[in-house]
Amino acid sequence: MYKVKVFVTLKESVIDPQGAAATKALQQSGLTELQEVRVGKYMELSIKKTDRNVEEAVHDMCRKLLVNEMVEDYRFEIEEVVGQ
Amino acid sequence: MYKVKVFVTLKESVIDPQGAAATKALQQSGLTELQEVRVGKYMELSIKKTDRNVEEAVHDMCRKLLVNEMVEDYRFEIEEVVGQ
Amino acid sequence: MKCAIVVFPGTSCEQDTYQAISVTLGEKAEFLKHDATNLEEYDAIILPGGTSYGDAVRPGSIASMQPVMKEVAKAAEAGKPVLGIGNGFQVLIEAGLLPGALFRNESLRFVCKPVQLKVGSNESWFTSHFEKNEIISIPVAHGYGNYYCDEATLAEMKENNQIIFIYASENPNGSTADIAGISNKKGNVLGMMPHPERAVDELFGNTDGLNIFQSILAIWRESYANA
Amino acid sequence: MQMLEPSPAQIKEEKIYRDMGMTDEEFDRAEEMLGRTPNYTETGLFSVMWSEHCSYKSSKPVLKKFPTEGKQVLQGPGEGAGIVDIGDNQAVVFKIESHNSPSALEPYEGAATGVGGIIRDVFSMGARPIAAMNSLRFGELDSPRVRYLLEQAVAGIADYGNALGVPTVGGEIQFDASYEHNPLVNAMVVGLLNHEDMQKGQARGVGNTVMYVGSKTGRDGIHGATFSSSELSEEEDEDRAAVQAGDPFTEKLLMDACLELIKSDALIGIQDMGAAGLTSSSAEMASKAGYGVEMNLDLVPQREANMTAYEMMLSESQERMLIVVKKGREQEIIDLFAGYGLEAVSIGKVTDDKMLRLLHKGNVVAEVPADALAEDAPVYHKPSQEPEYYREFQAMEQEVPEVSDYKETLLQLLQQPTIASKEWVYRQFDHQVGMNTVVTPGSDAAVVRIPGKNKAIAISTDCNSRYIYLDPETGGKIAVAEAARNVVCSGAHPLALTDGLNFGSPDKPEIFWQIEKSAEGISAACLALNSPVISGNVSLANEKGGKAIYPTPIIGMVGLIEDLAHVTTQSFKAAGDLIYLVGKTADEFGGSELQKMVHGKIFGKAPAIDLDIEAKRQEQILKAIRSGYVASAHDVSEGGAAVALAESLFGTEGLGAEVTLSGNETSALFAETQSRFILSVKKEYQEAFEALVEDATLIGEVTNGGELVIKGNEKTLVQSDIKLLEEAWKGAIPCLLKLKG
Ligand SMILES: Nc1ncnc2c1ncn2[C@@H]1O[C@H](COP(=O)(O)OP(=O)(O)O)[C@@H](O)[C@H]1O
Ligand SMILES: [Mg+2]
Repeated sequence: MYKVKVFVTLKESVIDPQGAAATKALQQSGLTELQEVRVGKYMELSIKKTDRNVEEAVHDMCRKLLVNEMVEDYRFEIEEVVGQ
Repeated sequence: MYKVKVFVTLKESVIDPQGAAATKALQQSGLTELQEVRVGKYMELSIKKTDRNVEEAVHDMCRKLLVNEMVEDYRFEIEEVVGQ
Repeated sequence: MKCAIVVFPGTSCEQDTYQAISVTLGEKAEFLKHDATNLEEYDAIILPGGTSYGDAVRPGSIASMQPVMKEVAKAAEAGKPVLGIGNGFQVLIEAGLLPGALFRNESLRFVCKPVQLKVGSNESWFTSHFEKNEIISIPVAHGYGNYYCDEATLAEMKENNQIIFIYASENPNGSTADIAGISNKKGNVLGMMPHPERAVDELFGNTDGLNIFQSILAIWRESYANA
Repeated sequence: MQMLEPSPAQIKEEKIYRDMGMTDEEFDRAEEMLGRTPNYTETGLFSVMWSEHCSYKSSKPVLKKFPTEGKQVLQGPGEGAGIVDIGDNQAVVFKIESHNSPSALEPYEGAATGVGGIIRDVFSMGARPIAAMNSLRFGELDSPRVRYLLEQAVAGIADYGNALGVPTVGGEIQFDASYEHNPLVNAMVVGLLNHEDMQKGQARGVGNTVMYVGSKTGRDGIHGATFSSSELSEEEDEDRAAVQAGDPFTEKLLMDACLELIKSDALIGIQDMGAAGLTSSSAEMASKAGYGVEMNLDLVPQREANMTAYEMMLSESQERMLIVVKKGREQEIIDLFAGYGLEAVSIGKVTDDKMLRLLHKGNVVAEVPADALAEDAPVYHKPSQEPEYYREFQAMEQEVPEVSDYKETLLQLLQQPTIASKEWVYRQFDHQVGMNTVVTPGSDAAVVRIPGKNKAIAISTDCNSRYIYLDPETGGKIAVAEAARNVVCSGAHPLALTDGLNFGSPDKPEIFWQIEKSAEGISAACLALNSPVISGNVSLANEKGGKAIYPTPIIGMVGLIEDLAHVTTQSFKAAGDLIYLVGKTADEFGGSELQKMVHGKIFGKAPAIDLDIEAKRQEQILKAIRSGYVASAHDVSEGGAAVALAESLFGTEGLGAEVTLSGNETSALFAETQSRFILSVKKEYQEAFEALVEDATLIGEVTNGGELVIKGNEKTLVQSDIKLLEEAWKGAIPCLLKLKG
């Protein structure tokens, strides 16, 4: 079993209206030290061990569905969980 | 300046319609090694250095807006960026 | 009766709500902005639908932080009727005035259609003009209407007759226990995903929503007469 | 990090302009107009402004032929959108806009920003958007990529329009392999204004201030206008500039702020920064007014660091407007926008030298005559040639496809995605917000009440591109006629139309011929049906690997219903009502749904249309509706009379119909002969109705049975439970979308 953490962020040049609204709201509520929030996705995948290379499988999942590469970047961390 | 990475996940007991749909779609598309996807949020905050403790400030931001503690858990990592 | 309609940046159903109160019901209604600091002169508060703050972070979350929400909480505490419709329901939940959470629809798609509702209780401030278990039709239009609460909360709400509207023919969003609308314990704060302001005019084929506004008016008249 | 821009000499020698989509001749022409070799920024200005998307250089000669006049027309083509009078000092403003190539690339954002752009076009005219429509084309649903495109494009339209509180009241969607790599996403918006609020996008009055309002400028969408005018190729997909993403929240604030702004007498002109962003808005505003504009780009609100003049001018960041205000009144404007949480910044002034002059970091970085970019862009008269395929099709005899089991055929036709219920699509759109949508999606046209009035407008978008492919001129006529039929069936008389011309590459004479011929057909129908063209959009080069889409000139028509009592829908209303078929049926199956289903392809002649007959029938039917004789009205379109009858029963509570159709059985049921209608009429009006509508044949009655019974000359052709038909019709698209793969 693998536990994979996938981090998805908007590309730099893509606007982030959610982050902008959150930033403004927090600043207005008095948290003036905040400069910017960018909102992305964080996904945890559980993947069974198979013959196939797990990194490849994760890239596949990201490209197929989890990430929209036109507007998002991603990276991931794989951790093998033993005894499950 | 601090760069803070905030990871927000749905509590275990809470249903995740987005994760469930993604899991099903990926499994159906042939990626059968996938057992589960849980979808959460990943936020990157830029915070100015002030007198106030930065951890406290981040907790504040999370509780005020970024996280709904009724149904979500969060953790974060703080990194100090020098020279900015 | 004088009704406050609270408008946040991005709210879009305020005009329809205004029409329902002022034209159809014939009562006074005024718009108040997110930064309003006094609601004392109003007898009832409505948080209309729409997409405040672009649904950023979670629908209703940023709206719930705005100054006016302190006043809404005060009004609720004071026992005034407070009605949240669609996004207004989300705001009430985020503000902690109602229990639970509203997630994305199970289908992951926005849904706009008339739905059948069962009136779960006619003892609330908003349903005295209905029969208990009456089936009514009111349209929904939302992307985040999937109501969720834990079992203890659900049991408690059932116990207190807080489940006011229940999807009857189909559940359009996957909500827990087919919940479409709930009230607080006292029964003066109601949040609902369906839009009653869209069911007040025969021209659009349905007037079931009007009873909700009439119920509010009746309660107000009663308490006004007693005061 | 900043890249060094090539020098004018380099641009010329290394033909760098070609990468921006300019031809050698065009570059020479720019050089000549300028009197020197343009620098990098200037070359960028020319290239975007002379793209098809902005200049209509290939289509202008065709567009010129459209009838654009009528006493109801207050503003014809040329501005952000056209305007038509509806009485009571009010007018409707509308236009259709394509966002095809952005949607092919990133369907969610592409479709969303398409909606955003057309909404800005409408409110920049001073009108409050009251209804949105869309017209979509995708490949066949058995491809996973097509399903992805469809799902994402629909979600993008929904999320954007729904968040704005503008109801999406209808539209159309069709599927055909020719759109597999070139989906079409066209959006239409209708707005309402009082005559005195009419705005123009003009920069007048020397010394007046040019202001920038809305979102900041980033590097997104650079050269979008150029790309949208060229064929999609594999490599280009990779290295395009960043995709524009939509921000409906900001758009909503911008819309509300601008609608307040138009009441201010400080406002001189306003225009959306659409395709080619800051360049087109400034150059067009100056050129139209006969003035010049000077802007200091240092003052442009920027989202990214170190942006060059070229990048700022060509960015297509969304949710931005350019306005010109009276000198000295800037603070009022700043305050007005601040009230909505938006930025308004003075970035320049109106001049009298007719130049577009740009300053950046203390230097003049561009100085180009505004007219050279706008008015005086090149115009091409492309060669046109009748294609071989057309001659072959015209030589064919009409053939009646072989069908054995009529009921089974009807059932199958109802499941063809083009005919099947579009509920899966329109349930995702908030079609009710604003509480004026009297007829929601599911009938022929959408009907939207004019707020506070006892009248309404009917809106329909139509284009059967199969007919147009077979015969562009006839097909063009049919597109307009069908839109008008839908509008008339709803109780309205046509006011005007907008056209979204989607075609392949105009450089191919056979394609240009399609453009010309279909425009001729559209023009003829506009005249016959009294519905001028008041706005439109052109999207060419919808090709991949040399294969073009079917010619798809989408017609968006708006009609006026003078009294809410005239509102009519397609559903039968009560048992006992008489059912009429208006029009005679011929053996016409070229481009029909049945032909496609049986043969897997289309061929032959498109159904014929006689515009005089069409006009007469529409006029008589409208009269009958206004006289109160007509209980329901539905035009006969894809799938023929049998499908139209079934559709008239769907959604009714347990009604049925029993009718007798004469003539060839297959044709009677499924032929797509034009200018036909299914009407139902209360018995008491039989005589009056028949006296009014000449070509009406009584074919049967609405029943209580919940059954559709269609008899032929001798035997019963179809006998079916409506529920069965309706379930098949409703389930078809959801079922296709759930396919694996
Ligand atoms: N893309 C769409 N968006 C919204 N509504 C749609 C869309 N496609 C179809 N509809 C609605 O579905 C109904 C049937 O459409 P269609 O079959 O094209 O009608 P018609 O043949 O009469 O033009 C209409 O009410 C139309 O508005
Ligand atoms: Mg029709």
